[in-house]
Amino acid sequence: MPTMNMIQALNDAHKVAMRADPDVVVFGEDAGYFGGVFRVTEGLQKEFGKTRAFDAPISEGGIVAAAVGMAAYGLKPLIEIQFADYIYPGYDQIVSEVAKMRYRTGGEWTMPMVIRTPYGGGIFGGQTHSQSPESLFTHIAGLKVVVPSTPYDAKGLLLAAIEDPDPVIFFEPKRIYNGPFDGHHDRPVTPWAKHPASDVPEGHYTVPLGKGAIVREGAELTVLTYGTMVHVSLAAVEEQGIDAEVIDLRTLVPLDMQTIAKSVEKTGRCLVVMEAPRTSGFASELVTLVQERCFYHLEAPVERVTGWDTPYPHAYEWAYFPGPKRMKRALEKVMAD
Amino acid sequence: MPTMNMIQALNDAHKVAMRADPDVVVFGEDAGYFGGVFRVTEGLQKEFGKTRAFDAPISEGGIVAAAVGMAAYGLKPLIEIQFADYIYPGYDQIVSEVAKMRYRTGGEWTMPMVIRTPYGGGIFGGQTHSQSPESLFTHIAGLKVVVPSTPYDAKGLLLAAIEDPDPVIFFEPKRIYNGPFDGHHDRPVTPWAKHPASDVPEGHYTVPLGKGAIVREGAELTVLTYGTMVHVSLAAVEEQGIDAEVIDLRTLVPLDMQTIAKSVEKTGRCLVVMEAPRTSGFASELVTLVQERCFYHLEAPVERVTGWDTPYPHAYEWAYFPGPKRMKRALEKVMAD
Amino acid sequence: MSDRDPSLRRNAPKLALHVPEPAFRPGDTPDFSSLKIPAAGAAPRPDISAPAPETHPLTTSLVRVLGEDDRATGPWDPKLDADTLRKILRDMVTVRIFDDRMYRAQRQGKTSFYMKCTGEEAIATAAAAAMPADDMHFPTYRQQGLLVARGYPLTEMMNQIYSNRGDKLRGRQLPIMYSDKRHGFFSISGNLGTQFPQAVGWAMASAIKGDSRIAMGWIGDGATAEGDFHSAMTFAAVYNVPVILATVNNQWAISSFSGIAGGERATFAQRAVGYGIAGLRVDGNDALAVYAAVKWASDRARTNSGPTLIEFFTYRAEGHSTSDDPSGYRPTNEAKLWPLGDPVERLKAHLIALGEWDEDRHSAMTAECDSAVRAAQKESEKLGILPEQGKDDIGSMFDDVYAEVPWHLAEQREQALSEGGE
Amino acid sequence: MSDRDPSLRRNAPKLALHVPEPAFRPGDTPDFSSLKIPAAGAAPRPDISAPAPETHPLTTSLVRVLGEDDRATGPWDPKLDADTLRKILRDMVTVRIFDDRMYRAQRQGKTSFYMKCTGEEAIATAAAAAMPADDMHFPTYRQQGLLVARGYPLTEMMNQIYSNRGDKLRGRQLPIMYSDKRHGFFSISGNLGTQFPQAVGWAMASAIKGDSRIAMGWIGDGATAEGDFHSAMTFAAVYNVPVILATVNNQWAISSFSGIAGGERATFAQRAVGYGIAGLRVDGNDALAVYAAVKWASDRARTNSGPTLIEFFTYRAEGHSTSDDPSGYRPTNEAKLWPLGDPVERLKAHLIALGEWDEDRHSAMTAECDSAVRAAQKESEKLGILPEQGKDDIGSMFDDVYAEVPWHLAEQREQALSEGGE
Ligand SMILES: Cc1ncc(C[n+]2csc(CCOP(=O)(O)OP(=O)(O)O)c2C)c(N)n1
Ligand SMILES: Cc1ncc(C[n+]2csc(CCOP(=O)(O)OP(=O)(O)O)c2C)c(N)n1
Ligand SMILES: [Mg+2]
Ligand SMILES: [Mg+2]
Repeated sequence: MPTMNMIQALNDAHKVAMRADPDVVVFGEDAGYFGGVFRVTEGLQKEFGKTRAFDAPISEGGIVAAAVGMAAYGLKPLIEIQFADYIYPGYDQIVSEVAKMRYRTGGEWTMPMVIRTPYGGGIFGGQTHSQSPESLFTHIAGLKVVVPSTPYDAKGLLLAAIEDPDPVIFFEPKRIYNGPFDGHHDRPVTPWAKHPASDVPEGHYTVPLGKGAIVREGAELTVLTYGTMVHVSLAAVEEQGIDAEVIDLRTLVPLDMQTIAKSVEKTGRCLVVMEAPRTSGFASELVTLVQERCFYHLEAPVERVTGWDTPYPHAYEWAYFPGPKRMKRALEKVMAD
Repeated sequence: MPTMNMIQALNDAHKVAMRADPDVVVFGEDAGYFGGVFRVTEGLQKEFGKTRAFDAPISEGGIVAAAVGMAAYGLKPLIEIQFADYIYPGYDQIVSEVAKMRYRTGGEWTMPMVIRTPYGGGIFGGQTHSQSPESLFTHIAGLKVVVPSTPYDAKGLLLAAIEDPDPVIFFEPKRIYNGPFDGHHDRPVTPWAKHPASDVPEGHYTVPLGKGAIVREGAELTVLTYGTMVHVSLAAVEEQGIDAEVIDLRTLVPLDMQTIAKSVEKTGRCLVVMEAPRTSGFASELVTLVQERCFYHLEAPVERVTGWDTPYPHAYEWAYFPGPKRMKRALEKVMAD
Repeated sequence: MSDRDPSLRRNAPKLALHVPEPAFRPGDTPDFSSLKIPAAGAAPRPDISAPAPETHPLTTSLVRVLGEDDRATGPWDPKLDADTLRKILRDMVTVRIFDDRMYRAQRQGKTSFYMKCTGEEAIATAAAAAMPADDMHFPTYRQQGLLVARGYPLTEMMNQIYSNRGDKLRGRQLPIMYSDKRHGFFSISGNLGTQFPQAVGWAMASAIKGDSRIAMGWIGDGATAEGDFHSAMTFAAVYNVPVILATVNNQWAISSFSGIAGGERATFAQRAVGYGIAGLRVDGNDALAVYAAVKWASDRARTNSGPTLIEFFTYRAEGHSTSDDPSGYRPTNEAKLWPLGDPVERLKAHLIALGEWDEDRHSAMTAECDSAVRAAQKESEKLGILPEQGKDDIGSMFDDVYAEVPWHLAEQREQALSEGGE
Repeated sequence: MSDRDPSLRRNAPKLALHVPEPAFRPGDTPDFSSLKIPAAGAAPRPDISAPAPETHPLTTSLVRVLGEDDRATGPWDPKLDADTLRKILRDMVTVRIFDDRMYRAQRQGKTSFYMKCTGEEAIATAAAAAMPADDMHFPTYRQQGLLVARGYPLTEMMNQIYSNRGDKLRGRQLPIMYSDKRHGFFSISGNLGTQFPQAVGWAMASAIKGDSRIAMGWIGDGATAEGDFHSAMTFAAVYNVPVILATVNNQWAISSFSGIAGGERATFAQRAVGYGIAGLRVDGNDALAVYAAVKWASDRARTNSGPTLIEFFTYRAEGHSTSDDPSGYRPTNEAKLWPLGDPVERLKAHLIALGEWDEDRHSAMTAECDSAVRAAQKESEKLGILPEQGKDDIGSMFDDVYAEVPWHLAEQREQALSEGGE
């Protein structure tokens, strides 16, 4: 099985999908000839030609709108928004059009499309290359929201997303494109090659949407997380020696509530972990669901580890990023309460 | 004291502010000559002239961007987005610019402005005239989010918002512009005149941002709500004969957590009520905060009453709107648990 | 006010903000004598494959075919046969009657909302006539004429307006937000402008696939100010997209006149110049000019010669919608005094001048259309009117959010059903 | 693919999508001989209060002052004195040296990111020279020349780049996202295009107040595709706003050439036509032409004669940023072969031709600038470089989100402080 980092796995997913389905078209800023600033779409224009993989004007609204028209025609647009921080000019088209089309037309027009976008911090990208805006999409009925955390999942989830009949916003944790990250920014970077999930099968396979993965079994505590924070969480529970069950949600909407509830009922404690700002973040939805459904099993309040309610400050990268210290404190709290 | 409905109270707030401060300028689609589709800005152009109250092109992004430039100059823009459903084309300017300006410039440039917009359902406005998108703004650090529920508060909060040094998104519950609404859509509409909060003082006064109001004292249950749902909640607890404490949050960010915590610690039960869709709505943040801070006082899971996770369906207005039946069921549940 | 170094003050004149104001306000007597209206037949007709700049002089004039003498004249005369003309006339009359009946239905409390296109009927109906039925339209709420012309059943339209049992949109959309794929009519959005770049995307897809179908996007003068207008123009120009982009300049956007959208300094058709695409400005009340312009642009698009921006110059003769009363912001007689006339009357007069029509036939046809609309209304009302809706099939509210109902919506459906609606 | 009625298929040609491609790709030898470059002095200069259409021929030509003979010529010659010319030259040289030093500092790991404006130095520096210091600029990340020209201390710029103790933006912004109110330089946004309509808003405010200060907004060729470009143009036109809207067309947007932004079919200056405002296309590597055009537009704005869109035609001689390697998408020698030359060399040659400069003085001046930049760097590095930052004053992270720190941020600050940074 080839070893791939997340970029290679995503690139491979594109190729598999485009070979199988001539209706899949790829475009985005710098996504054509050059293959994207993160090189996820590298080689597509060469293999599939200029009309199936091309550069788009710098207009996120236009990119999404064009995808709407293409989906209405019957194509499957697979588009890239260069950074999640730049998705807002496309927010109206996503919220008012993409998300509501099937509903408002009684199923007459559907919007099978995937909007990929790199998100998250840990790369000294400052306020406009570090954001985690996924929560803003989980509030919008009609969208599915997916966040992979390994090369294996990235390819399998992306293929599932492309084949899904509904629009999927696909957030790629850019900090772990090239290797997992345990939050210890002062330690050397591990490449994906050392991680089992870098064994990525050739050809077609999918990781189903709507299913979380128990990436670590445990009895004392349930940790709910996704993206980069999966790795930070795993490292933190190991370091703290807590027998935690760590669930990589993988899909935020629709959520794998069954797996979550089963785990929390077993452990009686729950910690939710995300990079995004705290207030009204998806972590709050997770806390709410857990307390609604597992209240009488809970031995302590559900804790949150999150980014702060501030813009992402360039120089304070590691004071903002929810790293080992924030994890430690929260783990201590949720276990002590 | 004059009796005013909410539109009159808001209109009066504009006049008071514009008379006191020549730097307050008002614009929006149809907001100039005609005075706005809901007539909130009626008479302003006549009194203050065309350069202080004027029509804007149909470009919510341009309206917000122009306000950013004006605030940078030193004016205080008080702008109208015709319906909250149409705020998304301005979302990028609000999220990326308005919210982050003070922060990214170390306080050099500030964005004192108010973005007013009518929100909410109950008027058969269909998917694009009924939305409650406030939660999407509570997630954005740097914004304050205000929702009045009476004419008195509308005027006082709007004046406070205009005077506030930070940008305020001011959501106006359009269903109750002309009279409070208890959720019983089949009963005759009551005008504001019959409500004590329609006594609106002339001239200047403010209702402070960040402070909720206990609109009903009670011992058994705390209800947290805002906007139209304040009235629906009050009616519901009366109908169910529950000795509930109802808190009108008035400001969502920054939240009056002290008043909330004190109440929940007293009552031991909590219900949060909003019109917006359920998943990742502000209600989830409220549930989360309450369970984080009052966990050991809680006798039952915090319940949510919300809109559904669907677009707002025209004909199913009253099956979508969180009315008396949804309230009843939730009240029963939170009291029984 | 921001700090300012007084030493830098200059003797420059004081700056002033210009806020556009329409020529006439309530109480004024409109006088359009200064409005320059080029004569019918005067505009040249470039070849459909002409370089875009050749069309640019046409962005500041007006393509007109029907003259004062009710005759068709000049190079844009599409030379339509009388049957086609009668078909367009009939469609226009049907639309007008339909609008009147539905407006009244709203006033009678049978639905929540309605929007007429009075005075603008020629635009959608003649455009429909000029294009094959499988080309795709991305309309606004004032192109009901497309559906009528393409033979979409009036009952279906009314079912949507009443959100009744027959409404294929399942009661979810505001009245008049039609959608019908089979009739090449994309779902109308409540969010202005969104459909304009979507039309471009559809046409890009058609081009990617080597198809021969083109798309036509529609937008109002007011909505051209949205960023989506620019997206549409940019993408259309960059990829040389087979699309027609139509701006219906009816001079009003609710209470704002077209000057608030930029109409004081340039025509809306002129926007084409800056993107290097073809542009035409057309008398929107002249069905023949509309037909000819759309045919030209459609032939151009279909031969990979590029997109066209068309401005249809017209006048919104009635209120914006049932929620609007225009007497608050413009003279009530402005519509009547506006010089480009009534599109129905103009086409009727042309047919009469041709000897292909007369008052009797017109009355008979009008009566037929009226009966058809009434019959459709009766039929539709059997399936219910709005005030009766939203009580049964509450569960359907949770369908179509996704292809399959996920667990959280299944739970919410349970709960909604247990509430039993209201 | 969507359903389609086969009976409607036509014999029309297959549609095709055009995807623009730059003339040259890696491996090609650029040949610009077909590029039409109007002679210096050829463009007419309309009166500053001329109706906008009079300027429109200038949107497809090129305002140039410096000729092949290094002499200034034609009606746009601003007739600047030698001191002013030397000041602009010095500013350009300073910017270039500054860029080189900071690029190197990034490569040395002293900061996270840097962006040069190599080849485009004339634009910001000459624009600054043409406007009073209290006019307000809304720049992008390639107008560092404005700050240099207006005398903003180089150390301050570097402090921002290093996010160090002296950084007035308190370590919060990506390097080069300067902001300085006192120097009329609005906060640079990482979000492309946002500043363009903000400039219009600022100028609207100035007009509302009867002030005499105008604003100048800046945008790249690629970013003109954003909806914000259209907002800016629309608002500027509607309210006749005293603003200069400048598009720096350096022909590249990271790896995309200007054709992907619409540059194949029209110039960026031509966008002015569709909004009915003045437009100029200017040789951006000719400091005198830049000066003259900005002066013209600024006089026009200041006399309430309306906004101007200026396209500065130039070439991005280096990579997009420190994260970019252009050899992946364009020939490496393209910059050198591009015919409009180097703005520093051209102005230098002009001064020499005037007898106001020579190689020795130039070397001496360059050495001075170099020392100044080095001295500033030394000074700034005393206050720290990026890798050392973000450890003390963690509490400051919670300031300035709001005017006052609300309770939830106070709590978060407590928590962050207890974490002690990383
Ligand atoms: C994004 C958005 N903003 C505002 C509105 C409210 N609105 C509905 S119609 C309208 C006027 C549109 O005018 P125009 O585009 O000229 O079309 P017309 O009604 O004249 O056909 C406005 C402002 C909306 N529907 N969508
Ligand atoms: C809204 C937004 N989308 C995308 C980006 C990513 N991005 C940064 S610079 C750039 C290219 C800009 O090109 P251009 O406008 O021509 O300016 P130049 O770099 O040539 O000066 C892109 C795509 C961004 N910063 N903001
Ligand atoms: Mg209109
Ligand atoms: Mg560029």
